[in-house]
Amino acid sequence: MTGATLAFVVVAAALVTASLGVVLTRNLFHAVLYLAGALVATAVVFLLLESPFLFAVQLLLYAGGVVTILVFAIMLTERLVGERITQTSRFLLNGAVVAAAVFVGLAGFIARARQPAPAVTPAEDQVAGLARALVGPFAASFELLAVLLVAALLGAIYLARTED
Amino acid sequence: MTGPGLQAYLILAALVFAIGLFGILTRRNAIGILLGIELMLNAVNINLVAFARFHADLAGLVFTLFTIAITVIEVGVGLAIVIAVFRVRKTVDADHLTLLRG
Amino acid sequence: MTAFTLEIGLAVLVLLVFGATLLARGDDRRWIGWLAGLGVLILTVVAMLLPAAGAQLGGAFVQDGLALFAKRLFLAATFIGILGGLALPGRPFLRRTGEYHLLLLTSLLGMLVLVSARDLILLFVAFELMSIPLYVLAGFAKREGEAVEAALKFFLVGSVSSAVMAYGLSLVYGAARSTSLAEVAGALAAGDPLLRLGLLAVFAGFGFKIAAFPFHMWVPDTYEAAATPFVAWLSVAPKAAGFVAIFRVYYEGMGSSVGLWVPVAAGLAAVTIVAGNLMALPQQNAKRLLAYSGIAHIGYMLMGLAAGSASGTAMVLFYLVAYVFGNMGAFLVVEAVARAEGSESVAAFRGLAQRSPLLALAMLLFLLSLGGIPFVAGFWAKLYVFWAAATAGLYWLVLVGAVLTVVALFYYLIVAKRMYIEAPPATGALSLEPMLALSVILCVAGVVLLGVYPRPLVMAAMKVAAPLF
Amino acid sequence: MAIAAALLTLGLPFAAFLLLALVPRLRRSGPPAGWVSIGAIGAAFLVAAAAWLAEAGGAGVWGWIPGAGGPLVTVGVLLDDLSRAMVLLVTLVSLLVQVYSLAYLHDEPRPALGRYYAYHALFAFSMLGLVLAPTFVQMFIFWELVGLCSYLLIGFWYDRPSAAQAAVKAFWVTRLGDVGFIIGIVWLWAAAGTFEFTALFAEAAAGQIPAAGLALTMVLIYLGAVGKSAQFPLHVWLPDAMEGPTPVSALIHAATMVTAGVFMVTRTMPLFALVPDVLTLIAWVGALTALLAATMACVEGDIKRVLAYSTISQLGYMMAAAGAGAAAAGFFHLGTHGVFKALLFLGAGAVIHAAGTNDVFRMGGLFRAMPQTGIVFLIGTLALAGVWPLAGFFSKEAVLAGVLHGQLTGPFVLLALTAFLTAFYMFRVVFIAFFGRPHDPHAHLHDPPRLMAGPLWVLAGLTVGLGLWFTVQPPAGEHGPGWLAPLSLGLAAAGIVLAWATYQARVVSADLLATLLAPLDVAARRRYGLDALYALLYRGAMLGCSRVIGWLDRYVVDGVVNMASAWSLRAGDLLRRIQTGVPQDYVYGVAFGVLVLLVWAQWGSR
Amino acid sequence: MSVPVLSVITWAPFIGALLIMFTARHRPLAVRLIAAVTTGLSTVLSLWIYLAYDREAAGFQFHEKVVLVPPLGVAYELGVDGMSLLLVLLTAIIIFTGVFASWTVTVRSQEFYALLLALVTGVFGVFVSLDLFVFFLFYELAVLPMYLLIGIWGSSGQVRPRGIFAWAFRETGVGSKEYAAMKLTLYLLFGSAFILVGIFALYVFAGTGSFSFLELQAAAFDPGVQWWVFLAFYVGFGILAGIWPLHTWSPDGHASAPTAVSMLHAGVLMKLGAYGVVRLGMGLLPEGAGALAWLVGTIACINIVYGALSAMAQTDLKYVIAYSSVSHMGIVMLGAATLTEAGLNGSVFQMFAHGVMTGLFFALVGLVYEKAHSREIGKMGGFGHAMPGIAVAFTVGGLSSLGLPATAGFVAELLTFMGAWRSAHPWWLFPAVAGTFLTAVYVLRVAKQIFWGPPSPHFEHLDDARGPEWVALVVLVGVIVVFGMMPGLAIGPVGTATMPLLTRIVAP
Repeated sequence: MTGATLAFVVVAAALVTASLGVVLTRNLFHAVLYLAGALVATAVVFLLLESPFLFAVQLLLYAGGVVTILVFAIMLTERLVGERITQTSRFLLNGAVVAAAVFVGLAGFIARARQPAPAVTPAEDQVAGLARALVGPFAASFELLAVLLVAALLGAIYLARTED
Repeated sequence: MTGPGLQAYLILAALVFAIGLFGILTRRNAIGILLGIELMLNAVNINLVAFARFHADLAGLVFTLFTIAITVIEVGVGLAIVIAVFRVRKTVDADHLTLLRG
Repeated sequence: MTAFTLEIGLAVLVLLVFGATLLARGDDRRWIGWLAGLGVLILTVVAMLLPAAGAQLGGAFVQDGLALFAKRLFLAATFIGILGGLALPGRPFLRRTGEYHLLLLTSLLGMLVLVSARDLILLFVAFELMSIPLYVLAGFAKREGEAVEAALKFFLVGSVSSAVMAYGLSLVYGAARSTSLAEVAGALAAGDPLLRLGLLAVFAGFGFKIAAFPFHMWVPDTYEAAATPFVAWLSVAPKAAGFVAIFRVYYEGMGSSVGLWVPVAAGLAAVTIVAGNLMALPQQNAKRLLAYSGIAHIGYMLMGLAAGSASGTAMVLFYLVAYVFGNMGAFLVVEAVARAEGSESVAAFRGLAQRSPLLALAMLLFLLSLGGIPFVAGFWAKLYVFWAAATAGLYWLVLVGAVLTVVALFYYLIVAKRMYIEAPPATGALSLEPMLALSVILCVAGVVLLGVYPRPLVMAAMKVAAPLF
Repeated sequence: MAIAAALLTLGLPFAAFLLLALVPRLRRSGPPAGWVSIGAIGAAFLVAAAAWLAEAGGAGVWGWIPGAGGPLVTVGVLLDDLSRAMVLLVTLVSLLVQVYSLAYLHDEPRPALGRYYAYHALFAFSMLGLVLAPTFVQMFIFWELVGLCSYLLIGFWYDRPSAAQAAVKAFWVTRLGDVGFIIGIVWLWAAAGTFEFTALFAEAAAGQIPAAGLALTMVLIYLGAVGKSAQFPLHVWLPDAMEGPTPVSALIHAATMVTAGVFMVTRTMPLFALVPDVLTLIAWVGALTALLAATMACVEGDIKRVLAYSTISQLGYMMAAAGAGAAAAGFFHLGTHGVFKALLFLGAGAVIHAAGTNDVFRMGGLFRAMPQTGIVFLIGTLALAGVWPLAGFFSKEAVLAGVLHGQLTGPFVLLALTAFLTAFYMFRVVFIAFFGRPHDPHAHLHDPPRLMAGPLWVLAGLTVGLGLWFTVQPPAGEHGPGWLAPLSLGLAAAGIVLAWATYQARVVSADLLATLLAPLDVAARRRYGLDALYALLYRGAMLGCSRVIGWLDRYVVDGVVNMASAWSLRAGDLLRRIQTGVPQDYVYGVAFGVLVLLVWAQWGSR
Repeated sequence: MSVPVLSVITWAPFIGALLIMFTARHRPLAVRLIAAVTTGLSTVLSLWIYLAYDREAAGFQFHEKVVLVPPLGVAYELGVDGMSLLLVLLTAIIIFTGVFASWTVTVRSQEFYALLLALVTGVFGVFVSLDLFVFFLFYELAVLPMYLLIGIWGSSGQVRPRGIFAWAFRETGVGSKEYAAMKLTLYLLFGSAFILVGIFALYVFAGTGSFSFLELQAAAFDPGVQWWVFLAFYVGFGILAGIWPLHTWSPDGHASAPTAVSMLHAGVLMKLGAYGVVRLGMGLLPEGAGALAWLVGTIACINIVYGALSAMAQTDLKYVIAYSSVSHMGIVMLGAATLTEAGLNGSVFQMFAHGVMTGLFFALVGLVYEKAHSREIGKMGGFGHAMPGIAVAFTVGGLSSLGLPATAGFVAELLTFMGAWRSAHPWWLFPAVAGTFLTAVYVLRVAKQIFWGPPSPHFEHLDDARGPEWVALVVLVGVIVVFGMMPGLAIGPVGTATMPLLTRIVAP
């Protein structure tokens, strides 16, 4: 097997383990760290898919941003509780069965899907292309996203703030 | 180069997706559930990028950008709600939130 | 540039409200609500005058008749909703009116775009723009345990569904190799299983939004806990948006592949009708009752969807309009009663007819409309969807619907019984805020007008639905 | 002229009825109300008499229920020999009875008396309408109306449970016969296409009526007569009907209404003539009825009931005659019987009025106390026993002759036996009540007031007069062989002698007779178990069936409906349990939804 | 016809209702007077059209037409023929007397009369409307107010939950007025769904784009269609006409309803069902009617006997009357099913006769109940002394219901018998006749139990009908007797309407 495949297997293994860690570990803090790991692994997957830009975005924005927010949130709640939150799980088996069933269902489809050959040449310079796309055909979506960000931020602040 | 095919990526994404769902179904702690959602959305990103790569189409990457952004937003709002819940109910155990039922 | 008039106008309004929110001082900032209401009213009027326009942004955005029809509906509904909510008591609504309306309007913006979106990304973003503010709004009374609990449930179910939806969208994109719906329609003919899987997953997302069984479970709790005028709006506008989006994704330009969705829609319709109506039977809380009855109504609309024809679509559109007036009206009356009696239970309606005959009459009209009795809008709505389903050959579905209608009438009549038959606990008319009264009156007008003379609206719906097929 | 007369006789009582019904003040005034009715019926009687003397005849028919092709149902009047005679009888007896009642019921509260006369006027109208009916439907209409009057008059003292029960029983039993009657009428209409007698007779004569099923049709029609004329087995109501005031019994349950059946058969004889077997049946039933009733009369202690049984028995005579084809004889007996049975009832009324009891064994020696009554009663009795030269003798002989002539030996024997029994039980009553030892010596018994005595004497006179008239000028019609008259006389005499020996001279012990004829005695006392049977049928079959149906309707037919609704309620209650309130479970909902969609997409949509 | 007399007849009560609602607040006498006047107006006018109707010309007269929704072919089209003429008269009589019979309603009388009058407008509308769509709207208007009328002013009896479904009885609260109201409403609305389907089916299959009765009559429908649509009409209207086994709403409903409402519902609304079957079913679908007559007639026979036996089993006076209605509606449906002149005329006549008869019955029961405060037959006795007038009226009604000559009932039953024997299924005659006998049994039994015999110890100071109540009794008794003695009055015009109908069915 080629190096690419090997890399994929390794990354995939890492990603899956990290994900399992996220959903299985008892310590919430560790769970978040596992999540960070998972996100990083995902970023690496992007890299394997020759999308360096997204790799960066994933690392910075996602792994960075999200994890930070989460840590803040946990620390905040823990401060409010006053002790370390250990989280437990419920009905592991049911969850496992359902999730497995969903996975099987999806996998069944994917297995039946046609197998396109990878495009020989990746798209021309991604960053420029993305930039053009964002101001071009997807400008409207971009604008909306901005509105969404503002509104959500507003709402989040409103809900989270202590006064009134 | 001959790397793993598209299906490999899709299967991987599906797996992560399922794991995320599993987390949501089983976690008690609201924040834990949020993490599960994160995983699911993350799986979406893998799909998108994989397709973009194998079809050599930028739209997928754009889509990914949007997804990431929206995920972040969702997490933010979600955490805000969790905190609000916590303020009033003094718990983040989702399955204790059963005032409303039936 | 007329294509974007409404969206831009609304965006401006959002900015205005935003600015107002920053400037507003004092403990009673409800004037912002007036501002928002006024703005929406203007936009509604504009929308009524606006002509349809062709595709924009390389086909990503379209302002066709369907979109316009839906937008008029959203705006009207939002106007009534804001009107009913103007006098909401409680510190958050007094002091944070700005935020409240800002979120409302952004969500509305999301709807406006959603029904025009012909591009997966735009669709997704609009969908989220519509949904996320709702989570916050559901928990807007953030000092109330129920409210925040409802918000959390709403959020969890919602974000899971949107995750599923996003996953589906990714597959759709992957299979269609494009984010444009037009391409999707083309690709579906090729019959790529991934594409079907993706569309189904997306359907789950919409199912959550329109609250079809079994994606409905957030509905009763959220409706019960959130502020009633908001619920009135929540119970109609996003659902309408969801349906129109469904038309876009699953019917527009699908040609022969339309048949693919008929069994799904029919099955969902059947279970939703049955579950909604049966679960409404034992309810004691008026809002919960209406929540379940609303689920049942979604089932009836799905019947029209299952018809998978232009007429079916048109009938759903008509149903949506009738439903907007009937359901909002009912919720607003509940609000009025609850505010006077301090209770949202059905028992609070005891003897209403003897205390405030007109309010009781209004409620009766709404109930009859929801129950599908002649002279009021709901009658036509039900009749038409049955008709559409029958012409599509779904006789069994029509039978299920008809039989369950009797069940529905049962619990509607129970409320009527409370109002008219039972003796009032106290005497003296209920006090009623003028704006709330006005919103109720608007709903009555809508219900009665459509009941007496539905034809123009039916024709309009037909006209806008025809191009989809 | 004839039609006018008929309408007049019909209209007068009706006018009286309307007057009494619609003017409460008049009705509540009592006696005046009585005089109104009496006046009306009196005038009617005069008209009838005039018509009789003028031998006026004619028919008039008018449409009643319109139809596309001419009226569907017609009504009118038909005045011929038959109806003329019957009208005369009805008006006469009604008149006398109404006059008699005025004194008989003078203790009644005034409103009640008014009501009584309103009923009487209605009855007179109805009976006349029946008699004059030119069509089956009209006959049925008035047939039912006289039934209604009988119901009302039997229940005149409606707060007596026994009276109420008797009235209802009378209505039901006769109604049972009428069920057959109406079916028969409809069938005949379907077969012949008309209800009118003249048309029907014409068709019958021309043999246009399809023979198929005609026998059954006529049997059904005859059923009506069975009910009305108290033929076996529907005779059970008549004895109970004695709960009504005595004059009512005299008029309705002796002279007029109960003879309607005989009248009907006589009237429609041309149709019955088409089906000889049915006639034979009628004859046998009549004879049997006569005998059974006679036997029951022999063991009855209530004077009115004795008379009631004798009425039944005499009706049996008439029917037998009609069945034997000697309708004229039957009708002849109907007339004479109407007179002397009315006489007997009114006499009995006088006795009861005085003695204050119906029980013959608590009477005795009345003859000395009230000679007038005694005499007229004796006359009636002799007539009924068929003793020469009273009216009864001739009509009874005519009947026997007719039956004999019809080669109906069996019925003849039964009737002859009946003749003997008739004499016996009537004189049994006479001897016990009038000649025996006074039951209560201190009772101040006296003859009735003039208003009551008058009618009695009139009727007595008629009985004798008619008898003499016939001796002078024997009636037309059948005449039996020479031995017939001696036979009947002999039987009568034998009966009288036996009665005298048993109850007057006491050389024969009644108990001995009873023990000798024990089975017969018991059966007769038990009324041959018929009443019990009917009671059983009513209670067991009808009410039982109704209970079952009622139960089914409430607890099954309706139960299913309730169960459906109850099930939906329960289903709703169960279903809402899935709404646990736990967020993760809601996510489960979504997950399941997705799964279902997946499964469908995998396998459902190929 | 310059004055739209039918519209006046139809809407006068509605105007009355509005007047009562808005002018007569807290003025009970005014309420009653308005009701009496408006219904009186309708009565007078119906009497007038009854006399003014041209029997030679026949057909639909007093025609009015206002196009409402041109594209849909919905028009406000009114007209009466001999059949509807009679039923309009019936409605007028019943509501007019009903107003007087319920003179003593004190609780919320304003709303009571308003609803009652609104309901009556619906009934009139159904009988006079020639546009199926308007017909249906009126039909619903006639059905809906019933819920409140029974629910608010009704009276509850008690039913002991027994039998295999006892649990269900407890759950649904059988016997209470709320239950009765709910059951009645749901049942009838369920039926109206069938009617609606039928009407729209005709609309579509006719393809004339019109709901007009006359135009649809001209249209020729395919036999298969006729079969199904007739079935739909039969079930839909039949529920209202109380056909077995869909009749169980009627005893409960009629027993619980207040006097005037029972009068109107049993007296007129059930006829509305039968009228629907005859007018729409037979009038528009001759072949369907011909093909399904066997079903209609057979079920009708079940109704007759079954209803009579059930009535016999009841211990509650109102239930007896209610079940007798079920039985008599059987006669109506049977007459119609015979498809013969006599039978159909009898059927229509029976609609009228039974309407008046039942109206009278329920009026009397209402009076008895009001004075004795009991519906238990077993406890009553000897009321004849205290209330002779009521006793007489009850007897007349009873005689009419057992088909005694000189009452309206007899004519109807005679005609039905004749029709039955001439029909394709002669055996129908026997259940019908048996029914009349059973009726005699239970009616006389009840009359004897209540009015005869020694006065019952349970009751003191009973008194006879008073003042306005007499109006109801006298009028109804009078109508029964007059029409019983002069049936031509009614059959004349009815015949003009039924004959053409039959010719279309029998001679295709």
